[in-house]
Amino acid sequence: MLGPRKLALRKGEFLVSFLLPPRPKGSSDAYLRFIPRTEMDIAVVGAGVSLTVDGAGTITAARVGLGAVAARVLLVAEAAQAIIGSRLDEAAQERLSAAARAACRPIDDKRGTTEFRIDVAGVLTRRAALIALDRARTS
Amino acid sequence: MAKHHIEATVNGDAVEFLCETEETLLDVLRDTLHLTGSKEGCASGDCGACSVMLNGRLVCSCLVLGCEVGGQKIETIEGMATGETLHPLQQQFLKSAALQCGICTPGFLVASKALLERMPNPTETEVRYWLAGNLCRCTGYDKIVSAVMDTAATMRKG
Amino acid sequence: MARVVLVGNLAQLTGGVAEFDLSATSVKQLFQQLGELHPALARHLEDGIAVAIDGQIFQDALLEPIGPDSEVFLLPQIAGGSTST
Amino acid sequence: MAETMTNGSSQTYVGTRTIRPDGADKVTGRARFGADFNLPGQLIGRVLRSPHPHARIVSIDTSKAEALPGVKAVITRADFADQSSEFIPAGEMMMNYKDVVRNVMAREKALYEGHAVAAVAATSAAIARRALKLIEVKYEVLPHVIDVVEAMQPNAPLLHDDLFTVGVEPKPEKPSNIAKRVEIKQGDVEAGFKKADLVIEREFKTAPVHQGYIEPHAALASVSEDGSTELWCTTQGHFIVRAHCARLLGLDIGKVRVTASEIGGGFGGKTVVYLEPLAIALSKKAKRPVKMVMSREEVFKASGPTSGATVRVKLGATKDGKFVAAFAELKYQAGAFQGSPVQPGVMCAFAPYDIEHVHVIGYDVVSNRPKVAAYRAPGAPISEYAVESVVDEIAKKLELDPIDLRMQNAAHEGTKAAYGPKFGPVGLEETLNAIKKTEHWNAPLRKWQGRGVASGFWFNIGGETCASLTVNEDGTISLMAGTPDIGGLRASLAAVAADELGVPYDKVRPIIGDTGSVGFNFLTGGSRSAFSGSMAIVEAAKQIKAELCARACKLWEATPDQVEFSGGSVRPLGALAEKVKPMSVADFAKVAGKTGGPIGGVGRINAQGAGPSFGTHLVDLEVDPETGRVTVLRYTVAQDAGRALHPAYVEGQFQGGAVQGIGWALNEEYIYGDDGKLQNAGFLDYRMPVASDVPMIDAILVEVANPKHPYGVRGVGETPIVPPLGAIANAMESATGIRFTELPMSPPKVLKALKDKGLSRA
Repeated sequence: MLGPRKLALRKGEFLVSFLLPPRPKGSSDAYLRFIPRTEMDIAVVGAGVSLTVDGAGTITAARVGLGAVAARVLLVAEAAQAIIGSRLDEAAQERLSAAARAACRPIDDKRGTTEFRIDVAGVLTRRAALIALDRARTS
Repeated sequence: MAKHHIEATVNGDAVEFLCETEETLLDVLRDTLHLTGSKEGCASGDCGACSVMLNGRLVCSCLVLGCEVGGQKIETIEGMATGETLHPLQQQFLKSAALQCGICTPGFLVASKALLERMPNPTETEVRYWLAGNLCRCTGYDKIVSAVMDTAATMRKG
Repeated sequence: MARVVLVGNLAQLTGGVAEFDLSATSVKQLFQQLGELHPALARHLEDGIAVAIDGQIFQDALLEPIGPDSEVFLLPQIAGGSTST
Repeated sequence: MAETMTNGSSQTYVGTRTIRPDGADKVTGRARFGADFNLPGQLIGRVLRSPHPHARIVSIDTSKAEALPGVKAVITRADFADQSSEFIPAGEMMMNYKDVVRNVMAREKALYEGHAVAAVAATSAAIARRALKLIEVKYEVLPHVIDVVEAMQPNAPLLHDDLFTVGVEPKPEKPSNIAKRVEIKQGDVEAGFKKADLVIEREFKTAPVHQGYIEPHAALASVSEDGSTELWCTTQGHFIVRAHCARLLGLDIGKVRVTASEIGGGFGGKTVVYLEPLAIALSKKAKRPVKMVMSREEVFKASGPTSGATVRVKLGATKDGKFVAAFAELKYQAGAFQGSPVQPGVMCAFAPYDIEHVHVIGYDVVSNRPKVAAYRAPGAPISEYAVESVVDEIAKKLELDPIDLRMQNAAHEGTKAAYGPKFGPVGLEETLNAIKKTEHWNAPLRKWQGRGVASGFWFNIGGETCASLTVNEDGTISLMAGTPDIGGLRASLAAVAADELGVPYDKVRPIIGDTGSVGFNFLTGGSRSAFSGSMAIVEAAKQIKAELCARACKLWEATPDQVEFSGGSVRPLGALAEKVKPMSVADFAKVAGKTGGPIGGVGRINAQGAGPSFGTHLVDLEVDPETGRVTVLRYTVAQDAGRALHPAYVEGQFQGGAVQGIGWALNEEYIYGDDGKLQNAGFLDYRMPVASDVPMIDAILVEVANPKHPYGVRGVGETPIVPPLGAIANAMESATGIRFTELPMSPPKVLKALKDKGLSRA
């Protein structure tokens, strides 16, 4: 995906399959989206976090994706780096939020202001990470 | 361009029809097959007034093309009652005053029936989220949600 | 004499006079008497006016009786957009 | 003749939850709504709409469209004669046919995006769409203005160069977008404010919103060669549609027959004409039936939503909570033509309260938006939201219970309303008491949760009504009313007829007659149709009862004092009772022919005495401090129904109004771009509440009988949308400590306010 209504596919090509590699034990993920109602809306911001924890509960690997905050979905390596090696304590959460916010380049439109999207991206990334961590620890 | 010739099953009856490529299943049901119980409120899948079952799956018929349904099974509001007996949901909607103007009612009934087939004992929250794709502007949803819960209870008793 | 009060903009058509004591015994007579006193008002009384007689609002009702001690208000007509109950 | 009093008859169905007579059709898909009618040989009509919010129409060339095979008629402004400037009370508020003819089809200028510029009728929808693309319209684009305050500026783009503000002295010399200034005044507000220990003054802003009925406008017209016109359409008033169409197209009213389809919601939005005159004009030209249905986008862009507004409220109270003076200034968008609901907004603003000194000013302002139509208690939710917010603030500042404060100032029987006359018996205090007694009022709240209360008022109206009852050969009853049934009217009227005539409810078959079958009826609006319709039915039943008693006298060779109608039969009294047996309605039906012919009654009334309905709403909500998202947790409505003819449908009105109000308060709004175009003309981004957005709505029926109605009925349909905006804003204050003064309180606005106060860690 290159941008709104633009794909990398050339004429005559189409996507046949994609593979999700199996993840090690202690892995999980969470996705949250912000919509003004409870259903029937297009996401104003979407945040997905996938992570792996070791036996001690420390995050050993992470990926953070953000939707609706740029021309295309963002994979935010800085946000992932912000929590790898941590147990998602308050400070790590703050670093994560800040990195997610820093990556956002949203538009201002009928669904939300630029400022709102950036703020909510930070919030949802943190909340998704906490859910993912909880799931990973109990998986 | 020539029209497509399609054969399908609607409410148990074999039907065949011709349709243009861009015609939706809703257009076909209403304009060609004269089944006007499914309503068009938005034509964009946002209001649910055109809800029908396609091979046992709840869909907005405004988002399905007529030429997609060849060989498939479609159920609409017109097929919900059995003979002279209304479906328990239909009966309960009347008893509970779960409709005011009635334009959204066919969609709500089709969607509610799909819910109870999959989930005979839903919570209020589950009912509300299942029906979130159906807009009603008159009732505030209260009596609709109650009617679905009450019907579920009645049907569980058999 | 009935006490008659003009509410809102109607008083602009009477040079600011908003209260009258009139001997009218029906809405029709009331309109007639007001129209004679203030010709500028006459045209506006025909349509779009509601009459409250002793607290009860009447719309499009020329024949409604007015008592000797009635309190009458002339108001803009009220309508609405609603459902049916 | 000893006829029993109406209220003395043994009521068995009124006040019970009967099954609606039109119910089976509505749950099986049989009921025919606006778009469900078709005629052999019908054409499909489509409208070409202006892409510009404001443009002079230099020329329209339809020749290429007319030449397209399958196109049978094209109409433009040239097909409608101009109308003189003349205000007519029709439908809701006053209207001017000079504006109506321009709203259904643009003349000199297109005044909003979506304004109809031309229409075609063709043998298929696809051909009609292609034909629209072949119509060449040359526009001279003009600067536009949307916001009400901007439109009032002296240098704002001018919509009408012949619009001079009415209601100001001296009469202005220059035209402006301010159509009208209205005011009500009582006492001396300046002196009043001097007596106040606390004065709160605030400015509020509300966004324009749409009624959001699920059924789009639809019309099917068939005009024959001799000019006889038949029209099927979805409307709140088919007699009003007939009047408008006859006037706009120069037809005799008697030649136009309008049948109201089942109506899929109106809320005021279906009190005016859009497609109907176009369909008739196209059919007249094509000599074939023409069907037209709006798309949802067209409904949003080209039907009549309600005003966006700016409201300033100033309210003064003594330290013990007595309101002493009130001032408000209301600025309402009318849309492209004058006629916003600012007048009722002015009259309703302080109506719930007994205040000695009141001054309210209102401005009716045109701007480049579709002309507003009525929306449930038109004008009242906006002004009462602002007032209820200030009332809440006074309660907070004076540390008074908000219900006690309202109770202390509440209007009751004998209170002089802010708009002039004294109230008869009204139920505001009863609704406040009912709310205070709920478990809800004292339930605990957590952090970021808030509770709000607000009251609301609407006048309600009566009006011209005709309804008939016919006794059929087998004793069943045909009931014909002439106001479209939107929310259970037939159920209510059938119950009244059954009780009046003492026949079983299921033996009464109610229908809505077309304009040729029943006498004139004003539209369904103003919460009038059950109120007025039931009065007409009582009158029709009275005629039948009198007729049956007269026939009994003849059959029994008795005098009128020897018979009475009770319990569904004419009964012999005294000695006569030993000679003859009572005769039921069905007994008379059998001998109708032999005793004088068909039996029936027609109620033809101009119903007066509509009682105002007050309501009080209570809401709990929770704010997510990190995203600004608001969840409504719990909701209770108490409203005075006078007497509920059908309690379930009355509750339904309360619940539906509350949820519409929740939408208005939290998420619904017309969003315009800088280009003056509507950005959210669809249900995806015009965010009406869905089922999972709202809780159950507890409905408390308060019944303070309306003495002017035989059953004590008050209209109930409109008041329920008045209190929610204020109640939710007050709950938001309770949850966050922030007074929100702008609707909708959508997440971006809420989050920004929380951040500005340092209350959010987002």
